[in-house]
Amino acid sequence: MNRQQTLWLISILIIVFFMTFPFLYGRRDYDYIMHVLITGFFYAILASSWSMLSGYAGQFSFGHMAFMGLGAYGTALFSHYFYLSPVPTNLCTEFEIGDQYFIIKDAIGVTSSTLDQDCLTKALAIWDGSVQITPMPIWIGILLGSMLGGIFGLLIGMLVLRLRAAYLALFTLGFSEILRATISAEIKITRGQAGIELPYLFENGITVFGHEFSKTDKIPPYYVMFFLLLACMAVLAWLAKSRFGLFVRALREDEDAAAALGVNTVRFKIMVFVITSTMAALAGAVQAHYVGIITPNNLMILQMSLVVAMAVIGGLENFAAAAIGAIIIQFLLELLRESFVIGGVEVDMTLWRLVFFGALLMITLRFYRNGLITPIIEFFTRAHVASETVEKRMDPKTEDVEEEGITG
Amino acid sequence: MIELEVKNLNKRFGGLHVLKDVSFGIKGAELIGLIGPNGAGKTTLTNILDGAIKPNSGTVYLNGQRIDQLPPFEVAKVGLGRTFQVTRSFRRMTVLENLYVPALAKHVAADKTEVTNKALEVLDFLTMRHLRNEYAQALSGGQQKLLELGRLLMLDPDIIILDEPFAGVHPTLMEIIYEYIRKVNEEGKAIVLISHQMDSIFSLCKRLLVLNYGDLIADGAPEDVKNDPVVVDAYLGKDDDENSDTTNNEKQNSA
Amino acid sequence: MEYSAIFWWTTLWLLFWGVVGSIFTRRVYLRKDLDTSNSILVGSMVGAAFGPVGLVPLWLKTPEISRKLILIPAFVSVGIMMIAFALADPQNNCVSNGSFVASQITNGLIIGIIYGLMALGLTLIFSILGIVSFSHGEFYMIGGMLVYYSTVVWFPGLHPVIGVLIACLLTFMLGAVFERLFLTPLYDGRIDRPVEYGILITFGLAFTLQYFVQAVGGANPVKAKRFFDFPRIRLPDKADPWLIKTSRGNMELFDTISISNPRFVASVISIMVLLGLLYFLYRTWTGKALRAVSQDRDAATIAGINPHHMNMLAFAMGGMIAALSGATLVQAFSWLPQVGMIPAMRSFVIVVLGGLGSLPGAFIGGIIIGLVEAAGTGCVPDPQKASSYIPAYGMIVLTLTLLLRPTGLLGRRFASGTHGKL
Amino acid sequence: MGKIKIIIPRILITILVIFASIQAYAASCPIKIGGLAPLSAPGSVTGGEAMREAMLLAERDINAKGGVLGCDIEVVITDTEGLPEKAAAMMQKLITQDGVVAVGGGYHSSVGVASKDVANSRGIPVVFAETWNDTITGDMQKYIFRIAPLSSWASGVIWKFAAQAPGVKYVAIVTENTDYGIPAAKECVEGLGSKGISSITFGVDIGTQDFAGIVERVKAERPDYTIVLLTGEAGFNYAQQAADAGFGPQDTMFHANQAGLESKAWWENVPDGNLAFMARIGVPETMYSDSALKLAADYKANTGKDGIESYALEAYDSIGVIAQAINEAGSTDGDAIVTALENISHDGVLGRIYFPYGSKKSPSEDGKGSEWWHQWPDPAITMVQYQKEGEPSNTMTIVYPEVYKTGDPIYVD
Repeated sequence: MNRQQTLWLISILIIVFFMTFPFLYGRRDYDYIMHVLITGFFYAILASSWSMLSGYAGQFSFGHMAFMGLGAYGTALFSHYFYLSPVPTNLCTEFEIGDQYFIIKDAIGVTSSTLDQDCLTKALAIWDGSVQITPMPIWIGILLGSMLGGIFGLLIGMLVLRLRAAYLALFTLGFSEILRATISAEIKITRGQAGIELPYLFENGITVFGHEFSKTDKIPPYYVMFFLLLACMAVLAWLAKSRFGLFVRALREDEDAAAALGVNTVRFKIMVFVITSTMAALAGAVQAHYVGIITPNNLMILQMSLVVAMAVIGGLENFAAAAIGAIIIQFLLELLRESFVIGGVEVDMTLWRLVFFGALLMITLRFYRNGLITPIIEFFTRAHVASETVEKRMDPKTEDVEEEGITG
Repeated sequence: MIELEVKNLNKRFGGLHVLKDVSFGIKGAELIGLIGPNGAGKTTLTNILDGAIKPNSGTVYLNGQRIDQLPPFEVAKVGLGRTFQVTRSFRRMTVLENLYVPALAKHVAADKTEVTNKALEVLDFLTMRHLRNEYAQALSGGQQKLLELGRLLMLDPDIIILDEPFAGVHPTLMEIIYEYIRKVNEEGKAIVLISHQMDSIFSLCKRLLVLNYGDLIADGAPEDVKNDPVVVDAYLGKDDDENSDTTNNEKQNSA
Repeated sequence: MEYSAIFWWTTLWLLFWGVVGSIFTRRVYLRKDLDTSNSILVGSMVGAAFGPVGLVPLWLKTPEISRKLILIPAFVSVGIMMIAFALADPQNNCVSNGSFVASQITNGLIIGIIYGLMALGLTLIFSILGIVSFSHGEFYMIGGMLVYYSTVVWFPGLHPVIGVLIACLLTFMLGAVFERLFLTPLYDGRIDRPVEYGILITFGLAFTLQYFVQAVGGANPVKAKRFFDFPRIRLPDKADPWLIKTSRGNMELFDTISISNPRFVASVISIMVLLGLLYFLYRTWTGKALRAVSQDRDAATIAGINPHHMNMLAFAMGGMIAALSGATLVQAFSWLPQVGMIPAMRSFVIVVLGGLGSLPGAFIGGIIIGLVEAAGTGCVPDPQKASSYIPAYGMIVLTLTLLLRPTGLLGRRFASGTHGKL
Repeated sequence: MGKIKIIIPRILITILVIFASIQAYAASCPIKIGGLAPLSAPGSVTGGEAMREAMLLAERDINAKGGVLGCDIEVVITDTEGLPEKAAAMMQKLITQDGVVAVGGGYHSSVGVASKDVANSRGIPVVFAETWNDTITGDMQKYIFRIAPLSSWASGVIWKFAAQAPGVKYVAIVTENTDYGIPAAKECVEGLGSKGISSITFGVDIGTQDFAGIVERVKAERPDYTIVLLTGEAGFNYAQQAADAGFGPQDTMFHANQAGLESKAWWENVPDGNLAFMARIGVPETMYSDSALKLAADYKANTGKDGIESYALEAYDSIGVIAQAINEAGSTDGDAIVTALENISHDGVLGRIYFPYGSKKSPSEDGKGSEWWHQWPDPAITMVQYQKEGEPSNTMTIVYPEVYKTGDPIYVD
């Protein structure tokens, strides 16, 4: 068995482990651990897609969380404002579609229950349970949210074509700040910092293999998020292996040279923006439905720094490493909340864990530039290279062109 | 039949008139030297031919297709390849991947094994086969230069512009590059060689173009050019040091 | 509110012709075989200011682009926006209330000076090291924290100005140590993408510092005492103090403009520091060496300057300047470990607007941003939203700058080193 | 070379061990009760730390009296950061990881709104201590109780006081864009409007630090009375910057957020905060019961503060009422606790706590809105004023309502 196969085996083992985990684990904190893992998968999607954007394509964007937020808010607003009803409310904006009425709820912002109510609540009060309204299927919302992310990815990608490095980072940071400010200011529509509530992923529960799961059960969202992660990883793996991966890495290394060799740098730059921001938006939309609430604080730069740190510690230039790093770090961050005592001094880990995490980030950057996970993966995939080179060099027959006094 | 036609090219940067009505043509697998003092506009000319910057006026036709308004990647597909004055390999990609880029970029439906075989052939020619899976940044400066030439072979263009291929190169390597140029030329490709090393230019080229501060002051056989009083006056008399590249600056200006 | 349509249509009109101008002017200049640098800026400005009336002659005559050609249309566009705004909302304080406008402008100027100083640190770091420090806001936060701790917790009763000096000293050392430990790999080519490394490593520092301060000091809002109280002045006399009237914390000029003490003191300190900095940069050997390195690293090395020392000095000084802004503002704002974020973002905007690496640019940029934010908070008609958009005002300026003139107002065409590339 | 081969399985094993090493929930003792408090920004940390202290004192006092059902109780305090999504996750953690049987505390309204559903769907009773938003009890969830005042009701005190102040014709309201601030501001606007007083509302983000522009705008409106509905450090920032701009508590009638009741933080952050009005929950210290006096003494001794804040009292009672309910229910089952809570009569430090409306009696039977569901109807709300500079909050002058009045308000002209 060679190393490549070992790597495959390990990957399969990891996948099998996560597939069976919900059935193997049975402690009292089951729900919490499942929650941590679901969040871990969510961050893994963000970190791996961000590694495709910044690690592979070299587009250092700090706006990834903004795309996540676009997806989440896209689906949140969709499910918050649109409903189907068999009878007209005569209060809301509504359109007749077939035998149903398409209802658009009016935006009333944040209220206290004694104050104004939206038209639909009023109508429901009048009907007093005699009419059943149907909320929109959430998958449409998730789809729309992802598309919204993709469209903005396209626009931003086109805008930043000429910007490099620091300018790109600043611009995308600015974009996410504008988006955050807009969401928190437009209270009437987005409910501002109060956040907007969403239906759960399986609002009415779901029955799988005869087993009924309620809307708050962790197993269905766990598998949804896990398969989403697998799907994203599959797409990223395919992209990385295909000419797309080759070209975006070439343009990361040297845009002019890549263009001179026939690579349509403009197209690939925009494509990588669109693909990764769609992924981020998709993850955001699903996560929002899982958590049940989305607030503009999710778009804050601190959240972004978490994704950046996860990707860097895992390995920026390998999306799989970034994903694994994200899961492990999310897990450790949650579990290291326990305080401990050293030499009579109590260290409150709820506070210090993030300090250690930041220090780890800096040390990783300084001394393990490829991240902590990438070297392990490279060990399996690239181990033959060094031996090949050495072998050849040892061979006296080959006349190598060895360098002396060559500048380059 | 390879045919490049450059007509009345003009390029200004701010108040600087870098190219003044430059016209010339290439027919068939010629091996041409392009010389001129620092700041003569050689690199600008290369950048315009390659599409990296647009001329203010004038036209460039390659094999009957107008290329002066095309972006670089289209120009590369039409059939013009170039190297850069400073070696620009894709440092954190393997040698093979470096070679895949042009091949896959040019032929959308290229077969991977075919490309690999071709790449290995190229590597054999460059005596670098054993390094195929090394990252380019692990290579020596000279090897990176060879790799850049190898990429051009993979792109398989009709015309190759080599910008200072001999700058700071070790003599052993020089031999390989000589051989490369001759071989590629024999295979039916036109080559434009930009260099400050007159010996190399004179030993390789059958035709010389001389640029002097934007003017194309001579175009002809090396012997004729050598004796042209204008050229002697402008250039051959004194030979400068390595000049500094202005590619980036120029691009900034045009942006 | 019916009239606000005027404002939006005017904005749309300006935007439309601005875009048309920016796209086609460049093409016209290119076709006419002319210098195209700045043609986008000129096109958009002329388009926005005069619409087709301005663009057609511009395209026909294609005059050489001069500063005048940029500035006049720019001011005209701003003027048109102002008039449209005034027409749309005549009741607005920004239109009808002169003393309000004066107060807002004064406030904008004063806070702009402080912003400018902070951004100066960022631009100093950039001009020497070629990296954008994402930990700038945390230095600002630490500066304020140190003043609080030294004057209230560690040595109660210590004069805040000494606290400021302590803060400067400690942050200078922090910056120097960080630079030695983490930024040295930038200089010897061991790193393939130095700009990205710089961003990430300072990002990591910011993260660590912020949570470190929170873990050590807790997250309670703190604040230092006012450095100086205003003396009680009433001029010309007690009965009719129309010229100047002061209370402990407030100064009122001409019965209209009120200036708060902490901001006034902070801006005075900022100006003094700025003058000191200018003296340092232009009159002392070390300062000259710094500038030499920022202009041409290799030449400076040949001239006997050790660029590594200059790197350390620049980063430490840049951090110290940010800390100083924080230290002077801790008397004005409640202080938390998170306070650095907003000023850091603002500094980014300012340095891009002023031109990355340009010292005077940072200062001018600071004042412009100060004024823009004052105008934004002061004039946006809906009081529910005006202040929520504060972070966005600066970001809109940033976006426009990057689109129209990426080098900024006073940016050098090519910042030092290859990685200063846009 | 073989090293890594060993390392990878080891990493996997380590992860497994981490899974396994998390302590399994110990069967019954100690009985765990969750406590929500904002302990890091953007939450209001001052409030959070006070609540934490009070809840830990509650734990101590209850255990000193023999605990609950023969067990000690343990209050597991968790940091909500004042963020709704964090709060939902933390509620999740309390219930599933720590195994709490009920939850007390809670400061920010948005935290209450977001976390109540989690608890309710898992059948864990919650007694919210300081979350004012009406909707928290307004959707009549089975497991949700509240001893804090309703927002509409607390706002009522604020605007009624403003309305009766002399010469008030125009009021400026500065509010945060959250589900505490916006409804409260709306209540005030409507209430003032009903008295023929006009008002203007300024909204700000909770993270805002620099209020100079807004202060100038408020000043330019020339209102007679300013109501500031900003929690945490934003409230301090606004008050001091308004004072610096010549429009603070000493220049106009000024209602500050109750975070100012934390007098040390108030005077440190707002040195010119003299004459500000604040709303305080609970009766004045002179009318404290013995238990409240004892708590206040312990609290002062532990924290070095001059008095105990209302939200600390509420947090203390939220734990106390839960403990009594568990005792009366005779089990830690959520439904049993709810039944006990609906019937409870708890002598807390705030007064006698009971919940008149619930599954036995709908609020609509008394013509009240659904927000009175599981709501303690009695918390006393007073208006207090700092009349001397540097004054501790417990000696603040109570200026409204008449019942509790200890002195006349000083109205700034």
